[in-house]
Amino acid sequence: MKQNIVGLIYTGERVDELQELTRYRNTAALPMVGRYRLIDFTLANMIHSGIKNIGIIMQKNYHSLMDHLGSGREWNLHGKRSGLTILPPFMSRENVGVYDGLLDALHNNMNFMRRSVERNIVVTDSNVLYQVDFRDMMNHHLDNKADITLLYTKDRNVRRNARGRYLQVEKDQVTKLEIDPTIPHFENTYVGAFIIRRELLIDLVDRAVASGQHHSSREMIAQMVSERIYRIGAFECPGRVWMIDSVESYYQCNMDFLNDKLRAQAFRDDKPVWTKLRDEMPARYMGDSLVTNTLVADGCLIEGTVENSILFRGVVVKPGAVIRNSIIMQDAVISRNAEVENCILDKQTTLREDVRLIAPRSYPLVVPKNLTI
Amino acid sequence: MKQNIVGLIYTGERVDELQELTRYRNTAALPMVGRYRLIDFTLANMIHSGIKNIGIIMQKNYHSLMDHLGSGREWNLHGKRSGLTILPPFMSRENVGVYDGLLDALHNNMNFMRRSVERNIVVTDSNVLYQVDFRDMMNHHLDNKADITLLYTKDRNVRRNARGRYLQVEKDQVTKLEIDPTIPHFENTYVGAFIIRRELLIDLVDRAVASGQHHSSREMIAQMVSERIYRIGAFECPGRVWMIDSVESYYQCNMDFLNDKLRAQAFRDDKPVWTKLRDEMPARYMGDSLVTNTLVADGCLIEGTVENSILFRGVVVKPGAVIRNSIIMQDAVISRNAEVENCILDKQTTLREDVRLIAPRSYPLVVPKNLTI
Amino acid sequence: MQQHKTCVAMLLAGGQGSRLGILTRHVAKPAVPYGGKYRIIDFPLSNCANSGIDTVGVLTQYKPMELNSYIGSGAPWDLDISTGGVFVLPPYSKGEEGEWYKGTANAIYQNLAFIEQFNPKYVLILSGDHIYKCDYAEMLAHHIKHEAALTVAVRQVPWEDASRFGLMNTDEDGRIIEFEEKPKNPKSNNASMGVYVFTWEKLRDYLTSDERDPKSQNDFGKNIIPTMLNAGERLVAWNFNGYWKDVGTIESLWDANMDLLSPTPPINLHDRKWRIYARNVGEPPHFASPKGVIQNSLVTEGCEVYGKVVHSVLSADVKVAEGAVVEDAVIMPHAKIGKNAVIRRAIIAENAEIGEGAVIGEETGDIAVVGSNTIVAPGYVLKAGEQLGE
Amino acid sequence: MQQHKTCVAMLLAGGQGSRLGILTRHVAKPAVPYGGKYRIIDFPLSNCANSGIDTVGVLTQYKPMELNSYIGSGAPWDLDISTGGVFVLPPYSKGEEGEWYKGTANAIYQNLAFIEQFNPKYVLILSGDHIYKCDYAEMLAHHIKHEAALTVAVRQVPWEDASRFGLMNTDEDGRIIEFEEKPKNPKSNNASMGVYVFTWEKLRDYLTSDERDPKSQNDFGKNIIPTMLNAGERLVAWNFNGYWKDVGTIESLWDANMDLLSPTPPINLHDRKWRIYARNVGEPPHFASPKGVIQNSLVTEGCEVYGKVVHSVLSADVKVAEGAVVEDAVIMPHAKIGKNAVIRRAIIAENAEIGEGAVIGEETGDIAVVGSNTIVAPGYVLKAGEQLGE
Repeated sequence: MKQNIVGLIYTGERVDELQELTRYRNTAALPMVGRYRLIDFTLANMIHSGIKNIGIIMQKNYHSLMDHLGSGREWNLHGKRSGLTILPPFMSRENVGVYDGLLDALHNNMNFMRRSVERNIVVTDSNVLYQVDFRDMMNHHLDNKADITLLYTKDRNVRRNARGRYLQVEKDQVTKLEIDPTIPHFENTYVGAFIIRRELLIDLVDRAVASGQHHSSREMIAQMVSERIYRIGAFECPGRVWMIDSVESYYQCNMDFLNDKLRAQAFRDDKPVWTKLRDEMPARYMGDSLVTNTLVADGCLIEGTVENSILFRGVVVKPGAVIRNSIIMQDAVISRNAEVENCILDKQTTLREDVRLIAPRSYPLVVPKNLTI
Repeated sequence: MKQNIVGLIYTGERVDELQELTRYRNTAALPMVGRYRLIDFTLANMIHSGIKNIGIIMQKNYHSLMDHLGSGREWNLHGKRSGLTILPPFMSRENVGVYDGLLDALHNNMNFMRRSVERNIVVTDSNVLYQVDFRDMMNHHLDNKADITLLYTKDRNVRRNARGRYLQVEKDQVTKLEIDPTIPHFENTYVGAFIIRRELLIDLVDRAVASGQHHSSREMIAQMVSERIYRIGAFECPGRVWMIDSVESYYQCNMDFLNDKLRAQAFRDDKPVWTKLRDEMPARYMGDSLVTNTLVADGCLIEGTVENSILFRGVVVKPGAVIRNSIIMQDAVISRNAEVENCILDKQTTLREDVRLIAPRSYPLVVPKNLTI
Repeated sequence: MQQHKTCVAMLLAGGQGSRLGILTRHVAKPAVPYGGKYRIIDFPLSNCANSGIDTVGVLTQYKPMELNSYIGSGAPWDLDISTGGVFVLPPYSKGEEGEWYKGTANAIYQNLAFIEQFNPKYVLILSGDHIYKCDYAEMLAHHIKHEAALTVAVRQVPWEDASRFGLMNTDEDGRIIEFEEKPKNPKSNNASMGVYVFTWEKLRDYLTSDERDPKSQNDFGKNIIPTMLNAGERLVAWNFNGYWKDVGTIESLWDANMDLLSPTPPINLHDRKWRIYARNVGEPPHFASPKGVIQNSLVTEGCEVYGKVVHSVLSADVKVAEGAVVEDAVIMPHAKIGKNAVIRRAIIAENAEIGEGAVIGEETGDIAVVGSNTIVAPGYVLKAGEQLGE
Repeated sequence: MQQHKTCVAMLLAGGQGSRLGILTRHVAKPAVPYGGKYRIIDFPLSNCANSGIDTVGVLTQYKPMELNSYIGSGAPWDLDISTGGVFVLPPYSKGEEGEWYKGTANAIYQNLAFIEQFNPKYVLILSGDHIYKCDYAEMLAHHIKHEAALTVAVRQVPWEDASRFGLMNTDEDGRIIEFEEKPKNPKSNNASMGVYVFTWEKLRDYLTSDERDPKSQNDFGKNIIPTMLNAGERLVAWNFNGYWKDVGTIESLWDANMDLLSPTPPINLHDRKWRIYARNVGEPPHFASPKGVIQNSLVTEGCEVYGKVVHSVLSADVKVAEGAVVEDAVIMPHAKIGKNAVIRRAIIAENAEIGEGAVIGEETGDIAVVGSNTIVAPGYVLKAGEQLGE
């Protein structure tokens, strides 16, 4: 029914460790699990929490993300009363701008926050994949009488040395915060999502900008923690959390979806993950195809051997071709007797006949899009 | 039925003479005739010519234009097979760019042109208002065996000294072209729309860029005329043409719509001009309202006197207020006993009680949006 | 995919509305224009949209075409979504033969499978006959809070009118203890609005057993509610205090339009937090000509006024020619009023054309009506209370 | 607003399709699944979208609910536009009483007012029973070029089968000179596909006069076409050469699915210039498990294959458990095949659940069918040609 939370997704993370994968797209637009983009999972979290008014703060390289989201129709976010609002970087006669972190982005999109009518706002990053019901988080926030509530996880999988934000949590309250520690001291990793009263966020951003903290929200939250004026709640994210911040973590996250249990957690019958449609026919298995432990999207044509891999929509695997432990994106073609192992082939790549492209498992190789090898 | 023309609208014109009206919006997004934006008339021309695949090249200040166009639903341009494609300025790690004229814009949007399947393309500017059936122009183009056909008008209303492009037309063929002449020598003004085979345009843009003509399409067309390799057709635009390139021409164009005949030309029952909807109630006339020779959009509440004016949606005219010869944009409020004459009030302006704002007819005054006087 | 909707709305739009005379000869009552740019059905549909109810079945069997075209994809009401939306549901053939809707309850019964597919917790029953703004979400919250099997929306009517309504007699907690259909000696003045929230299982069970009763008229008011009361189910009343107008007669439809012209209209259609949505026809702003006069009126986009319009409602694309006078009238979309014609206390339906100098209606007396697509000859006189139409 | 459509399509989707047995017990024939992710009606609707026809009336009276839900706002086929779109049109009540559609021509006749509002030049009549890709724009161009009153799409059938069809005997210019319904001694092998382009005025006139003839069966083939021929109207044939499959029987539906599994399928569904659109259910990619085997099959998103699938079509969200064997079978959406079950030469309908070790169908013989929502007990044996269902 009528909701009291508006969503705001920040897509400005810049992750150089993703190499060629984010050369022409931002992290939110990363192709995931055969037919999705990373942002689809964030949108699914919001939609299934009843959030119907969602703003998306765009940054550099947002063409593919805009193309993906289109009118918001596939997510039923195309209404007049609510829906998806694309917030492109603000450019005027004065400002040819790119945001300098979340705080700056929030400040430049105050209009969206002001125009919204919902009492609360959930602000998320877009480079993390997880499942949460923000209504549970909201209830926790209210019961806990918090001013702001941060989402965190104990999943050790997302811990990084010298990177990330770590929380000391005592009685559902954040008491200390560490940013990019050499070695994290706290077991709780901030997942990049918080809930707050909308008016309070507007006020905080206004004040933070006025006092010159233009860089990011990190300082804003860090300062809130240190000032001890506000009650900063903490809500634990149920289930697995994936932080997509390098080629390795991108590869591992996708591969994890070959696990029945983790897949069942992410794709529930009552909580579908929507994405842009392509109207492809079902996948075709022809000739001597041999496919095991693999996710296959519609539109694929498989005549070769595939194992432990993920095939996006429209991939063609010719007779004699072999794919192992690889991620093959949309419309890639693996020609006769070609072999690929431990690779990530971006969209529309072509592997010529008999070509072998084999990388070590520990260091998956990325082939940029449109390339023919 | 199935069409063979794709449309491309360039919204990059920069017109300083429009002053405050284009400070936060581009020319294409100028509010027109009570409920439209300038681009609605260009879109109507295309839609009623059966064009269903339309790209819009965005430039600086395109927030309001994107907000206006939304998903394209109001124009029935929200389909999967065709519809509206927003082409924002290309920004990548290398390029934080604003286009340097139409040619540059076309070059940076080659992908859109290449991906289209239609045989022909019509490319238009967005700062001209006229009615044309591009199918007629297309037939003329084919009958004339032209390589490219330019739309022109003999309407003297659009002639400017030291500005514009003027054509010498002989036997439906452009034989000479003048750009920004001190005094135009030819009676035909180029209206900013041409039809060409899509593949030929791609080829021409490629070659023009390769030879370093990066500035605009003017040179491309000028060179085509002078080279005499291509047959350059000319098609005369029927009816009135308005060039919106200054506050005066903006004001005059709007005022012209108070004329029954010109209005009937623009708004035909079988060719509606679509625009973004606001779901306002009908206009209300209350108390001692006195309204003559005025266009009034839905959502207005009129208790005062209005003559020779245009009221956009949601304008409030309080008792005793007087509006003459003015354009009052969306949600402006004219308080009790205030008086306004020969003015253009931008969105959400408020005139306080008893305030008088009177400009000479020859020099209409622009009040920027959100201002309270 | 398994769906779970909190609440599905079923809108009973079936009535011919014969008391509206020639106005419903070509369209179903819910498709009748009102207030310049609306149709009656815009009110329940917009209420649904504004209440967060995104799945609506519209039950209809009389002249569904115009309604079908008007509703279209449901986009004007944000009801064009893949997980729900708006569906026009006529009676359909089951195997060898079909049957028309017998009563309000039977109409819902015949569409139980439609509701079932959304697996809702609650079902909201609406009718398409009234002008009102109502937050169904509040009513639903009331239903949930009171753990009711059925919640009936009621409004207080003047005691002297009470005997014309179905009355819900409640105890002090708002629980319904008795239902009286048009009693001679009313015990309360809580009139049912015909708006119900049912807990889905209860609705399904009672409809199914009602259907097995050959004596039942399959009507909510006459059968379902009394049966549930007798069975001891928890029925509660929910009080609605806003503007509510049945527009089932020529007089009341005209009245409801005139209500909008008062200095402080009893229903605010300018409320930007509760917009009433309507299908838009893409007309330019209306034109008040140099010699035209418009006073105390609603005028919709697309109109052109060269004559005099006083205390009237002009719908989209109405033309009032020079010398014509329109007073205390409701002019529906695309109607044309010829030169020097005089329209008073009248309703002119869609696409009607009034010839030069014709006189429709009188200053006093009953409302005169010209039906849709009717061409009235120049100089024709239609007296108060008369109807003219194809 | 005055509308002018070049062409409006009317899709006759009314048939129960009783020869499809239990497959159409709960859904109308056009809503029957085909080819893994389609329903039969996706083909005419996608053909319309790809041919540039944006206004489609779907005439139905049998089990319209599933069809109604499936079509929804029309968005999957780009048919959710405000100037046209797709409308489900059941028979409706006219005043006091209504009537069901008596024949194909009567179904269109009852919806003349629907067509009228779009003011088209031509009307395309389609049926919802066939799998084919067809550019109706070409057929329409043929109609216009030949200034025909009616153009009939025909395809050449083998001479030995010709007597089973309605045949169009033409002169050398393609003008129809005679129509024979299932003649014993066919003079041509041009079989009518039941796809017609009418010039709108002609259609309206002949339907209206046909309706006045009490002896008429109100059928296009039996009444309208012969009458027009007798009246000397210009009727022309338009040759269609592509794949065209009537899926009116269990056998032909199974055949049409198997056609997709040949190395070079006679119908290309991977054609990106002529996509067949379908409502998408939002399933993840299908999972080929470490021990599963899939050969020569179509597998749709949402499937999970732990058993063996050979030469079969698996629709969305089908689960094949360990040890199960699926061969030469069509498995419709959401069906579950239990452990060690064996499915051969069978159609398993939507949501069916096959228990452990059950054996459905045989290596040879007629197709076995399990109806929708049917739960088959473990170990159950269903022989070739048998049907099991609710």
